[in-house]
Amino acid sequence: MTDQTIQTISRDPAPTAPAHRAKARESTVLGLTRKDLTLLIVVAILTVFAPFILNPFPADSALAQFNAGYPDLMQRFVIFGIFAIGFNILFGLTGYLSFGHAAFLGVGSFAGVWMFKLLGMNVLYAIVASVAFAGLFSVVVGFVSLRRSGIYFSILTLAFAQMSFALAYSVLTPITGGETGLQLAKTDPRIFGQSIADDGNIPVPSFFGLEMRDSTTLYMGGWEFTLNVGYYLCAVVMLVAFYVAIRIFRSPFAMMLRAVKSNQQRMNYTGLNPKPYMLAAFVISGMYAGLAGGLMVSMDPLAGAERMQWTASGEVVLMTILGGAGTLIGPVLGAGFIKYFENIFSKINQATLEGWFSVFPDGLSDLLVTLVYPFVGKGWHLTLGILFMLVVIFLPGGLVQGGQKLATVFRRDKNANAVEGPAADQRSQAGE
Amino acid sequence: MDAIILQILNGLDKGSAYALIALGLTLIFGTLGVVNFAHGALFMIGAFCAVTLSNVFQISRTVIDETRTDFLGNPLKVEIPYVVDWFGESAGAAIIDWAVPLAILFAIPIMITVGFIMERGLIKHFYKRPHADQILVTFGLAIVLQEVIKYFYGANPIPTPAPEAFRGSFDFGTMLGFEANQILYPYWRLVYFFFAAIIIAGVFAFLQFTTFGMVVRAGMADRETVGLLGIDIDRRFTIMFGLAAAVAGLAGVMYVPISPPNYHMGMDFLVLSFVVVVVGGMGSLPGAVLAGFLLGILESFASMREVIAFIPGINQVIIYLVAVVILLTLPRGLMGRKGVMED
Amino acid sequence: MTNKNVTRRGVIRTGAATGAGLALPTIFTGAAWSQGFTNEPTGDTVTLGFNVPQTGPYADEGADELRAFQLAVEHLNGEGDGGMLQTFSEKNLDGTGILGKRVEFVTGDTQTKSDAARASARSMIEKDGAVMISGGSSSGVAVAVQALCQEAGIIFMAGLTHSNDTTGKDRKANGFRHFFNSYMSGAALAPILAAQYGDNRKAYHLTADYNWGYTTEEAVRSSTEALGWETVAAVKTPLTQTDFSSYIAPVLGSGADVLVLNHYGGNMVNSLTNAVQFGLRQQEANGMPFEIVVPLYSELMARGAGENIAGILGSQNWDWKLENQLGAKYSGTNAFVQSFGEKYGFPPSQAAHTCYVQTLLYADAVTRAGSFQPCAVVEALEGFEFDGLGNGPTLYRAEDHQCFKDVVVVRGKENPENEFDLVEIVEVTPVEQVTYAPDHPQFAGGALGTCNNGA
Amino acid sequence: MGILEVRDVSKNFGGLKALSDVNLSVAEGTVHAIIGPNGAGKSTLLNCLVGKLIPDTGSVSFEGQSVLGRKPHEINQMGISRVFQTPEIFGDLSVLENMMIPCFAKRDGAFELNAYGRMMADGEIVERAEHMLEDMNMADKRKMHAASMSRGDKRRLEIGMCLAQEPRLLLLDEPTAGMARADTNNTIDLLKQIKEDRPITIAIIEHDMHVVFSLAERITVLAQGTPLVEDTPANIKGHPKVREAYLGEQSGH
Repeated sequence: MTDQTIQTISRDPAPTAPAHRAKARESTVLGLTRKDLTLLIVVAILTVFAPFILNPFPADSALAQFNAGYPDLMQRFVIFGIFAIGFNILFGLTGYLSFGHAAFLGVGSFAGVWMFKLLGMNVLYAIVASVAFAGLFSVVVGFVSLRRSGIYFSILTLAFAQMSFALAYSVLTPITGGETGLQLAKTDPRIFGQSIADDGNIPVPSFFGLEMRDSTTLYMGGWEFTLNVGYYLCAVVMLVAFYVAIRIFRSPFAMMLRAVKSNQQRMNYTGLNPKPYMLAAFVISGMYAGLAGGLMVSMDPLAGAERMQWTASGEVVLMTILGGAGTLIGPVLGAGFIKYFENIFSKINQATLEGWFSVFPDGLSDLLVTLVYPFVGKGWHLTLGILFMLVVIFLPGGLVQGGQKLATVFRRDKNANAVEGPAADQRSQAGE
Repeated sequence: MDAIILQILNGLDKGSAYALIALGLTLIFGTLGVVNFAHGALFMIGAFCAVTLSNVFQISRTVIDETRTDFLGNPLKVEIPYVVDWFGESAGAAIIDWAVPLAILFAIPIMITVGFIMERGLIKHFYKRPHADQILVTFGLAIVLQEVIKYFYGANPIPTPAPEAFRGSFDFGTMLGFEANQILYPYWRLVYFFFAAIIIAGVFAFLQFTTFGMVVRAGMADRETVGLLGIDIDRRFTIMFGLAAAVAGLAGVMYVPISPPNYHMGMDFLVLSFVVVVVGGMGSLPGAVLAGFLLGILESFASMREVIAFIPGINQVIIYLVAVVILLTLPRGLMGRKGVMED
Repeated sequence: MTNKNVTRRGVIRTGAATGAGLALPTIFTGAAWSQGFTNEPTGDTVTLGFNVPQTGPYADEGADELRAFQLAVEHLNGEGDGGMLQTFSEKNLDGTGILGKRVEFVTGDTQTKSDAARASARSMIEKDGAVMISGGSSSGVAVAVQALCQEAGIIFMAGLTHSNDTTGKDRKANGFRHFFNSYMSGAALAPILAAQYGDNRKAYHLTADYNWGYTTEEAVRSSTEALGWETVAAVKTPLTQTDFSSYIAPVLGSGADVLVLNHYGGNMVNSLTNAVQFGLRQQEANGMPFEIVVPLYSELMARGAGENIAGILGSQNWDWKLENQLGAKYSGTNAFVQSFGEKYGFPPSQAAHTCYVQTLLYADAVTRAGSFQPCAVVEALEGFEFDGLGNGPTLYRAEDHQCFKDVVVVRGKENPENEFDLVEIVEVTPVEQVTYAPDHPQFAGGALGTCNNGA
Repeated sequence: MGILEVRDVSKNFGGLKALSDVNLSVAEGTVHAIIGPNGAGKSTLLNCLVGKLIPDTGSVSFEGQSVLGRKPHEINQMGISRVFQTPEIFGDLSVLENMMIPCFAKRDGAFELNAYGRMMADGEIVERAEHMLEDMNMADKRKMHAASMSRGDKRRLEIGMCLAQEPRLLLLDEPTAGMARADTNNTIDLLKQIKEDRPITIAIIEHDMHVVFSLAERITVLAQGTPLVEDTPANIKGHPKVREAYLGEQSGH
């Protein structure tokens, strides 16, 4: 999948050749072109106002069930967004499908919790350590796995991740906490902090005194909006990560990666060594995963080994492809989509449904509950599975392509498409 | 020594399950070029064919027995299966007892139909799509299939035993000159192994000795060339999909007495069978079978306590470790061809 | 700046009356965690959070737990026949909800993963304003969610969790466990095993390779070894294993004459099925019939193992036949079975029972404390003695928040009459025999800490 | 001493002798063609020159340095570029990007972790690439998706990409295979132009005698893995051995 770097590409030769020189020196802000800057600003605005945007329904209405603007879920949106952005740097640019990326997230998480245990509760320790350790681990895994390509590469990464999970769950229990997960204890040294907080409990993660769990709730009419410190920290980190991802996508490095994907033979015979490029991409994306893991434990300082299981790796693959691989914003959308389902649909139970449909006569209400119930609550997997299939079948370019299709319906001007347009478009036509 | 013989037997048995699933998987991949993540679900559906048939045989009419009471103190309702009514006490009981072997006949048409519907309805449209899309859509399908099964059968495993005649175990030891009870092996597992061997041999014979098989093998080697010859390869590939589904389904049917089936058994097997296929080499049928048995046997050895005591945790990772070692020494697995799924 | 008039509320609303009161144009602000205590219910309802596995291998157990929770909520709100409210030794609950507030509940899916369980618990706390979390079907999840509740200032009433750690090294002031534990299983089983199978047995343990497996193996080993048994070997099996043949096959040749399966759920079903397939039950070893023991029984899983459980000994927290077979000491059992059976058509599992009881115990503690404040509830539950909830006289010990009560030793029936009647009660081990000191080595290393109101 | 020296190179595949004792010297600044019937070992020889295959015996040196044991990208960095039989370009990238990659390779070497710089802001590279495209007469196609171009354009782009690296030796593997006559002539003109503009050495493997005789200054004829004869085009044309072994087949052309 090529990406928007090729927004300059069209299938027809441009008739205005002489103008091109000027374009090469296009003016930039923060090193971004206007389009990229617009995208970044849009994402920034959405992120900053997410607590409001995600809580569109009054807290007392029946639809409040669909509100997603509470700290835990919002944090998850951005953290998995980071994870997927990083995964996309590898998969979207090089086409190498890693089935073991969750291992890096897990290693980052464990490193983060260990920092909380050993050093102190400042999230900075956890975040730095998680990125570093995930980076180191991905150097090792990448060095070995990148000796093969295609599905052989996928299976190698899968094998490493599954081994990590199986060992973390069992024999490595002293390091990883095993089944329960690695948790904090009052007996931890925390040499730069307190072992036990003044209130007698384990201290909570904080950023130079700002506690991650601190929230302020705004009440506006029937609406409630929770502004959470942890979420905003994650959001800032995500915006930085997103900005860096844009820079990477627009860099010569990314072009080399796309070149590797496009034609490794030509790459070799152009005097370029694909291996270090691939390894660098792998490590960068592993570090993104580690960052996500570090943030995850900063928000909730317990790291379970399950987050390294192959299903977790599969999840980030799904997020990326669902959103639109190779596009900048797609993975973030995909992450949000899946996490929304997991957290909102799974909580709709029979009683909730009965509440909604109680306005209808009894028979109809029962019928509706019977019809809808298999798809929500414990049936949320079913709905998710169906949606995967629908998206893959009808929107090969992922949600980004869906958005683009919608945009063309509403706008005549095809060129004024979403910033992400060309990538999804190309992807759908690529056919490989 | 006896322990080693036992583990080889275990390995052969595990290996036959891996090999059967991997065989279908690699058949679909080799012929259609599709990475089918729903293949595990086919195995699971096969298993539930056996459960269903067993349930069907046990459809009963209810008789109220006034002499006994149920847990709430109401008169006990006794269920009498219709088969018992129709065929008499002993024949009826025998039919119920033999539900699993009988399910083979029941499962074949069902699995082929399921395979056809899957191929025509969904997979067909994904031949030209990237492998990532194939993985995603078949993964979605696998989730849907297993959730549907869960909806009807619940999440708990459902015990469905082998016929009475095959319960108990066979004393290999005495045959080989050991003391009695040293090497015992359950009859049903022996049945499973021979069943798997027959199916594998059947598939190979079919591909080797029939014109149909020849065309399919040619198609696996070079899909486009065969297309140019004007042979309706697509229709044959549909049939291949049905065949692969049937193989997976039968593997599932026969597996039911070994461990009670539940809705996620397919996923449990899926990842392992992918490893098996890749270790065997993408697109290679003998490779898949070989890798299945190899990994089965190594897994069995790794679970011996003497081995675990030596390398703790080895039983947790053995399959993946072997996969890594094999892929690093043999770039395309045991018997893979160059250029298949390497990009 | 706090705002005590307004609170975060549950989702299931019947009336919109409260909405009007909130429709003020002013913007109130207040830190969500800095009210009197987390999620203080100030309206006329109170929200409880039931966090059970709805997907994954324990989904059926989760479903049974959910049924019990629903029943408990009905009974607390004065609907249905009242169940155990009539037999409970405390008579504070009168069917008017808790402290006059109608009980509402939200549910979440633990997926039997500690991460997912914590996420779902957090969402119930942050989004739905749950003031208590209960449920769960595995110890990893229970420990993880308990730690979360401690941090958040929420009461955690554990569901099915059997590992020693839950009230041992990972105990928390805000967490309470009604269910029994590995130590109790070992202590209850050992004398009966010795009595039934002799005191010179050689045991071979297969242990699920994770925390619960370890504590169960340790408990059963130490109890049986104290009575003269010998442990030949203990082999760890991967959690994801589905075919245990390669672990079962060497058992006979090892010189052991008893196989202890420290497995639960799908592991138990498969390992037991495999063991029976390998004909272990028909064999003789060391001149004695070969026996299999499953320390923790689960009715739902027993159903999965089918006829393979016949004759196999194990322990349970509770069984629906207790009162019928052993008399009024276990009163409450029939009342619960009656209302559960009437509503759902089959008898409840022990998972359902413990969840039902935990909900009632919480409601009662709040009523006695006169407040939902976690620390007040903790105080009311610590050292609380009660009866009439199906297990006979029971103590919630203050030192570790573990319930102490009789343990039921059961055996798989040879000829079960139906799929709900798979086990028979062999004996009930009296509470004295399973009581241990709070600092017993198997439970050492933990501290409750101080209760957290979450202020 | 030529720029490229091949000494006693042999290569066997199993029992098959693909090359035996090949000696070849390409003089600096010339266009040297290697011709021969199918299976003569032309492609094997080429692959030995660029590091894709390692000869069993013998030596290959470029400007006095051995190329043996070096990876293809290292050999390329020494100054050898290769054009393939079917144009190998980066199909998913735009034409301009295709051209920029060799410019980066020329300036930054085999690997440079430039993940933060803006590609299009690298004026030097963009300028070079644009310049090269103009040279190749492709400036108007700069925004095109490379895969969507005609075969002739792809070939032109590929040659341009090779030249952007300013190689001292350009290897061409049947550059006009499968091309229409017009495209072939364009390619010949292009190569002539290239030769005129810069002091480059070109080694060309070719089937099409029209191409060979239009371009080559020296010709080596390979047959059954050994060089049969090496001479000027005029002499080769009349050489009886060549006529017999090779051109005889072509006479019906």
